[in-house]
Amino acid sequence: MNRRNAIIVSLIVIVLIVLVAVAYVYIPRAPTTPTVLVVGTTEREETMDPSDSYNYFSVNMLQNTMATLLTYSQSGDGTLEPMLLTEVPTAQNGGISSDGLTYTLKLRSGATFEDGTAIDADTIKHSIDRAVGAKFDAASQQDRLAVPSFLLDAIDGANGYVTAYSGLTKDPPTHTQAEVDAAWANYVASGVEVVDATTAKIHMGRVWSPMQYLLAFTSMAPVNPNNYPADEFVPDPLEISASGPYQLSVFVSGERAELVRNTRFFGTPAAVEKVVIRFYETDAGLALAMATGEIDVAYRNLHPQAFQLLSVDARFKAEQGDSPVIRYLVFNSRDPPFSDVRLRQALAYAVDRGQIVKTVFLDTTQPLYSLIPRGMFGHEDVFQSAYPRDLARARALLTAAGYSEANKLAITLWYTPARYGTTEADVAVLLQSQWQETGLISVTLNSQEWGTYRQSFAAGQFRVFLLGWFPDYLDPDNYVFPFLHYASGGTTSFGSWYQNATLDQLIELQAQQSDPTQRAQTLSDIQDALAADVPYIPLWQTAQQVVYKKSVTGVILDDSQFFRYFTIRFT
Amino acid sequence: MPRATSSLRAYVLQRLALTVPMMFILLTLVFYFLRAAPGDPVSQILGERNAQFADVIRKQLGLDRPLYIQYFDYLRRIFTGDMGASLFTQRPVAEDIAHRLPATIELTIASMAVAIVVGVLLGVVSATRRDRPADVASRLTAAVLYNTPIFWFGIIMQLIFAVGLGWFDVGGRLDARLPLPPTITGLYTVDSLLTGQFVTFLDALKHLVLPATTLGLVLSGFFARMVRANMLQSLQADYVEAAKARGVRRGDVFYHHALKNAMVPVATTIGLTFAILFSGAILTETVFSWPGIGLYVANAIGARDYPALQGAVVYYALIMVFVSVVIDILAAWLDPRIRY
Amino acid sequence: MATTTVSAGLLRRSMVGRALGIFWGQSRTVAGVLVWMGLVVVVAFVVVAVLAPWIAPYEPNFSVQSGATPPSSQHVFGTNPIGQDMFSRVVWGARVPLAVVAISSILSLAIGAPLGLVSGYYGGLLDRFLVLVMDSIYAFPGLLLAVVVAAVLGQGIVNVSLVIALVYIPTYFRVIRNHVASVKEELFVEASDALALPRMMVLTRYVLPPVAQSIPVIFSVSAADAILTQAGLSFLGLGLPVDIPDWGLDVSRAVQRGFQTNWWSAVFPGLAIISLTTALAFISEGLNDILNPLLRRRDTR
Amino acid sequence: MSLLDISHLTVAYRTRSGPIVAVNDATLRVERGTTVGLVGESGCGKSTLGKAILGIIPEGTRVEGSIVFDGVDLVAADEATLQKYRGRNLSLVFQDPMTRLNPLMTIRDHFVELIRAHEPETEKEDAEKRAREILAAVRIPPDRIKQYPHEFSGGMRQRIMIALALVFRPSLLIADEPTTSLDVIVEAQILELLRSIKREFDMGVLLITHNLGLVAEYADEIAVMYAGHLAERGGVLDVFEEPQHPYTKGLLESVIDLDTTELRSIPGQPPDLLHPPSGCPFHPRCPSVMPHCSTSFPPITRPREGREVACYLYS
Repeated sequence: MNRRNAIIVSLIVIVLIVLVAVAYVYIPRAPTTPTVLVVGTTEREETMDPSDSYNYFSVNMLQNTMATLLTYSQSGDGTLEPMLLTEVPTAQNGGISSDGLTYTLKLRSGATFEDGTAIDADTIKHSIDRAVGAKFDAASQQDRLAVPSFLLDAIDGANGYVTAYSGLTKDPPTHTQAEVDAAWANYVASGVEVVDATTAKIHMGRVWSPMQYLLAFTSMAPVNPNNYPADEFVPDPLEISASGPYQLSVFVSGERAELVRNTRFFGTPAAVEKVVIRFYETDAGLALAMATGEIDVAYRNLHPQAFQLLSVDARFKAEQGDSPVIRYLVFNSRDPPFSDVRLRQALAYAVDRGQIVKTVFLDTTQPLYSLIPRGMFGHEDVFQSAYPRDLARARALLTAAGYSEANKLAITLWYTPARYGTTEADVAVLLQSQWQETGLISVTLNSQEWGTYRQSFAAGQFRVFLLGWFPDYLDPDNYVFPFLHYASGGTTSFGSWYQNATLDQLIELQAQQSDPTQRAQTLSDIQDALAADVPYIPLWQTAQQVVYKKSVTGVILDDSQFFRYFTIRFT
Repeated sequence: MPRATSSLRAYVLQRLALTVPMMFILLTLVFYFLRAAPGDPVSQILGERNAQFADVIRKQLGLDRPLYIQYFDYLRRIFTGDMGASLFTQRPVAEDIAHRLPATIELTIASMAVAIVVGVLLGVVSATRRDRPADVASRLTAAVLYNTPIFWFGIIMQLIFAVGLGWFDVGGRLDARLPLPPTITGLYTVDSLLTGQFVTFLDALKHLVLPATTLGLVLSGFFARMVRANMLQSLQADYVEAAKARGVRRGDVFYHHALKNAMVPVATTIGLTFAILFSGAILTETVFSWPGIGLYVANAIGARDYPALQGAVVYYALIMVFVSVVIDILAAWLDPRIRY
Repeated sequence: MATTTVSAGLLRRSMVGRALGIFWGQSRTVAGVLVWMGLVVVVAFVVVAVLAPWIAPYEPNFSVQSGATPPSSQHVFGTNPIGQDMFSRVVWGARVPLAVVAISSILSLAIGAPLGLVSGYYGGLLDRFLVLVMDSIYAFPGLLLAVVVAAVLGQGIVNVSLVIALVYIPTYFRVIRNHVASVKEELFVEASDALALPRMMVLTRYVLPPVAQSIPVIFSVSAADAILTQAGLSFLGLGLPVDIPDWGLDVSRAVQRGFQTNWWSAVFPGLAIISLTTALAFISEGLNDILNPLLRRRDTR
Repeated sequence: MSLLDISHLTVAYRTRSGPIVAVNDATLRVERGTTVGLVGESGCGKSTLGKAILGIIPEGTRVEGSIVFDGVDLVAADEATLQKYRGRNLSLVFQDPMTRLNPLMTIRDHFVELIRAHEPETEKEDAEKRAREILAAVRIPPDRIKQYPHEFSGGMRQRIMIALALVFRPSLLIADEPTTSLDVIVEAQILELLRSIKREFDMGVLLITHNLGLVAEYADEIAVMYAGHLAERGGVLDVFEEPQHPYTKGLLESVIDLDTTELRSIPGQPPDLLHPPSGCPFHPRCPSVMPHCSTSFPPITRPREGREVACYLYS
C-alpha cells in the first residue's frame, strides 16, 4: 500500500464514519404521522398455498389476505360469523340439512379477488376440490398430498379418495390407479355441488359437528383459479390473490413481509394502509426490537421474562389472551414401568403445576387440570380434585409398587427444545426436581429435535414425555378424540397406547350428541375416566401475548389465534 | 528466506484444482451424515398426527429408494443445478439461497473489511513493538477477541449500542418503514446507492455496522496473529535490512517492504479464514436476525430440512471456488512472482 | 551410525531442554509469562471442576428460590430466573468444557496423529487421498460441520466430544503430516533408512519425538476453539441435556429469558468461557513463540 | 584525516543467554581511493563491523568506541544523521543478492524510493532517468527497469544492488561478501566493476570477505579478524609475503594448500562467542601458544609502518 492508497482508504473510512453519523442524526426513528405499522414476530413461514398450508404463520398471512367462508367474530368470544357467506349455516336456517349431511353455502354477491375475478360457487368448488386432494402428480416432488386435507375427510368421498391415493403409493401398492381414479370421480360427483352462481352445497360422508369451524379455515378459502391450477401447488406467497383486507406485496423470507390495503375488499377496509411484518430469529431479538422501538407490535413469541419486562414499561401496553393450546405429559401406558397405573398416579401427585406456572411463566399462564381447556364447553378441573400435590400419597403409591430409597424408580423425561418455545427446558428441569423430591424417583433429562422426537415417541421409545396440542378446531371433540380414542389409532399416534373400550364408546357418543346437556354429561364421564387412569397429565394452558406501543390500538386476541392486522390502527 | 516462487502459485493452483474433489467429498459427507440422521424429515413436516401420509410423502420425496440410488440422484441433481425444494417453504432451494446470498455477502465483505483493518493494525503494532507493552496489549486484545463466544459478543454489542445508547437497531438489514431498494446486486448498501436512495443507503449501513463489527472483531483476532507472525518474519527479512542500509525512510521500509510482504501469506489464507467467517456467520446472523445463508442453515438444521442443508453446502463449496479465484487474483496483485 | 545417534541424542536433549526452558528459562520473557498465566488459570479451572461438589454452595439444578435475584452475599453470582444459584452453576459448568476438551483432544489425537504419521511418512497415493479428505473437512466451517453431526448423534458429553473431535482431526492430521514429511527429508532419517533400520523404529524413534513437540501447540490452539465450538453448539440448542450445568447453555438460556432483567446469569458464564479460552490461547501463543524457531528472535549475526 | 576511522570499537549483542561480543576493541582505517580487505572465518564479526558502521544493528546492542566518518562520529550520531549518511555517503552491498531486493517492488521502484528518500523533491521521472544511467553503467539494460527482481539472475541482481549503492556516489562502499553466492566468472565481473568505479569515484572500499584470493587481487590493505578481534593489519603484499599472526599464517597456508575458499585446515573450531576463551581467543587453536596467551589479550604491536599485529609472539 503506498501513500496514495493509504489516503484513499482512510478517506473511505472517514466518509463511512461520517455517513453513519449522519444516518444516526437524520433518519427519523418514528415518523410524526405513522402510516406504516410494523409488527415483529419470531414465527416463520412454510408453504403458503392455502390448500397445503398448515403452519401458524402461513395460515395467519392467508387469514389476513383471503376471505374465508366464515370467520371468527371480532368480539373475541370465538363465535363464527359470515364473511363470504351471507349467513352461518345452521339447522335452524336450513344451512345444515336435518340429517346433518348437507351444508348449503349461500355466497354474497360482488366479492372479487384483487384482479377483479368474481368469487362465485364455481370458485368454491374449484378451491375445495383442490384442497381435498386434487390429483397431484406423484412423480414430481413439488406436488404432494395436501397436509390439511385430512380435516376435510368427512366430506363425501374425500376419505375414500385419500385412502385410495395413499394406498397407491404404498409398497407394495394396496390400490391401483384405476381405483384412485374411481375414488376421485366418486368424490367429485358427491362432494361439492354447484347449485347456482351464489349457492354451493357440501355433501358430507358422515355427520361431523366441527364442520362449521372448518368453513372458517383457510384451506377451504376460495382461491383465484387464475393463479392456482387444480393440479399444482403454488407455494409462492406473492401468488396469493387477495380477497381479504390486505394484499401481500413484498415477501422476503426471514426478513420482512409487506401487506398493503386491498382496495377491492368487500368488507371494512383495513385500518392502516401498509403493514410490515418483520422477522426476528430469537425471542430475545424480538424483545429487544420492541424495547428499542423498532417495531410497533410484538406478537409471538416473547419469553415470559421479556413479556413481564415490557409490560411494566410505560411506553407499551402488554396484553394477554387465552389460547386453546394445551400442554401435558404423555405416558407410554403399554410398556413398563408406566403400564402400572399406580406409577402414573404417583407422578401426577408429585407434579407441582403452581411452581411451573409461577417460576417459568411468571403467572402468565394458567394451570390445566383437564385435557379440555379452560373456558371450553364441557371443561372440568378433574385433576385438581383428584391429584392435589401430595408427596406422601405419591410415596405411598411408589412404595406399594415396590420402589424404595435404595431401589428408585429410574425414568428419563423427554422434551423437545424448540417446538414449544424456549421455556420447555426450564419446565423439564422443574419437573425433574419435583419428582425427585419424593426421594423415590431418579429422573434423567433428555431432548431431541422435533423431527426425531416425533418419530421416537411414535415408535414407543419414550416412557414419559412432554407434548403440546394445537387444536384443529375449537371443539371439545378435538381434545378428546385424538388423545383417548384407541380404535382410530389416536392414542397410538401419541405414543401413549392407552386403551379403554368404554372410553372409545363415550367419545364416539359425544360427537353425535347435539343436546348440550347430554353431551356435557358424556364429556364429564370421559374426563373422570381420564383422571382415574392418568394416561396423560395435563399441566398448563398456554397464553398468547402481545406487546404494542401506546400509540397503537385495535389489537384483538382471541381463542382462534387469528391475529388481525387489519383492525390495528394508530391513535 | 526464499519464499519459493513456485510454491505460492502451486498453492493457489492446487486450491483451485482441489476444489472439485473437495466439493465432491463435502457433498458426499453431508449426504451420508444427513441420511444417517435419525430425524425424519417427513415427521418434521407432519404435525402431531397424520401418520397415514408419511408413506406417501416419503415415496414422493424418493426417500424409500436404496441409499446409493438416492445418492446418485442427489449428485445428478446438483450437477444440473437442481437442489430440490425446501421441505417447508416448498420453494426451490436454489431460489431460497439466491435470495439470501446477497445478505451474507454484504455481511461477509463488511466483516472481512473490519477484520482486516483491525487485525492488520493490531498485528502491526504488535510486531513492530515486539515484547514491549504495546505488543503485549495488542496480543491480549487479539487473544480475547478471537476467544470471545461470538453470540455472547453480539448480544453485548446489541445491549450497549442498540438498547443502551440507541445508536443502532438490534437486527435486520433495513428499517421496516423504509421500502426495500430495487434488487440489482442484492446488497442493500450498493443497490440504494446505485439508485440514489441516500436515506436507504444510510439506514442499510447503520444496520450493517453492529453485525459486521461483531463478526469482524472476532475474526480480527485471527488476522492479528497472522499479521504479527508474518510481520515478524518480514521485518527480519534481508531486503528490509538492505532497505534500511540504503537509508530508505522508516515509513517506506515499513509499508513497501515489511507490511506488503507480510500480507502475501496472509492473503493466501483468506480461504481458510472464510471457514471461520462462515462459522461465525451462523451465530452472528442468528443473533442479529440477519437473513442470510447462516440463518438459513441454522433453521434448516433445527427443522431437518435436508434439501436446504445440502443446498447450503453446495453454495459453500461454490463460494470456496470463488474465494480461491479471488485469492489467486489478490495474491497475483500482491506478489509479482506469481504473475506469469 | 554416528550421525543418527548424535541426532537422536541432540533431539532428546533439545526436547527436555525446551520443556525445561518453558518452565524456567522462559519465565521472564513475554512468551514465558503468557504460558505461566495461562497455565495458572487453566489449572485453577481444573481444580474448581474437580472440587465442584465441595466448592459449589448449592445443587446446580435446584431451584433455591423462585425467580432471579442479583448478586448478593448469599448468591455471589445471583440466581437465574428459575432460581438456580449461578455461582454453583458456573463452578459445576467448568466440568463440561474440560471434559469435552479432554475427550475430544484425545480422540482427535488418537485418530489424527496416526493418520498424519502414516500419511506423511509413506506419502504416495494414500497420502494424497488422506490430505484431500482432511483438507475438505478443514476447509469446511467447523461449526457447520459440528451442527450437522451433532444433529445426527444427539445429546450428551460424549457425543458432543465426538462431534468436536471430528472437527479437529484435520488440525492434528495436517500439522503432524507436514511435520513428518519435513522431518523425513532430514538427513538423519535418510541415514537411518540407509542403515536399513526397520521403518517402524525409524518412525517411533526419530520421527515421533520432534513431531510430538508440536502436539502441545496444536492442543492449546484447538482446545480454545473446541470450547467455543461447544458453546456455539449449546447456543444453537445442540449439545447437552439441560440438567448438566453448561456455560454456553446458560448464556443462551439467559438470553432467551430476557437478558436485561438477569444480566448476571449470562455475564458470569460468558466470562468463564472467555477466561478459559483466553488462558488456553495464552498458552498456545507462548508455546508457539518458544517452540516455533521461525519466530524466535535472531539473537546473533 | 582518514575517510573512515574506527577506533576501539566494541559491539555486544544482547541475547537471552547473555551478551555476545561480536566486535571487540577493533581499530581500523579506510582511506579515500583505497580498498581494505577485511578477512576472517564466518561468524568472526566482520559483517557486524560492516553493519555497525551504518548503525543497522538490533536495538539494545551495546556499541562502544568510535566510528569517525568524514569527521562525524557515527556511534554518537542520532538516527536522523545516520539515515542521511546511509545509502548516500556510505553504501553497503550485501552478500546474498537473491534475498536483498524486495520481491514485490520493481527495480525502478527501488531506485525511485531510494532517490526520493534522500532527495524528496525529485520527480519520479527524473529519478528514473538517473536510475537508467546508473544501470547502464553497471551494464544492466536500462529498459528492464520495470521488471521485478525475480526476473534477473544472481549476478545481475548483485549489479543492481551495486547500482543502488552507487546512486549518490558514496565516498565509502562497504562490500560484505559481495560475490559469495555467485559463480567464478560473475564474481570476477563484479569485482572488476567495483574496482573501476572505485577509481572513477575515488571511493574508499571496505571489502569484507573470507576469500583471501579476492583480497590479494583487489585490495590495497588487509585486516584479519578473529572472534571479534583484529588480529593483524597491513598492506596486502606485506601481509601476504610475511604473515606474522599465527592465525594469518594458518589462513594463508590453507589457501595455498587447497587453492579453494575452504578454510577448514586450521585445526579446531572457531570459538563460541557466547562463551569466548579467555585471553587471546585463538589460543586453543594456536600452534605457538604460550602460557600467558590464555590469561589476557595481547597488546597491539607495530613491527613497522602500516603494520599492526596482536600477538604475544611480537611483544
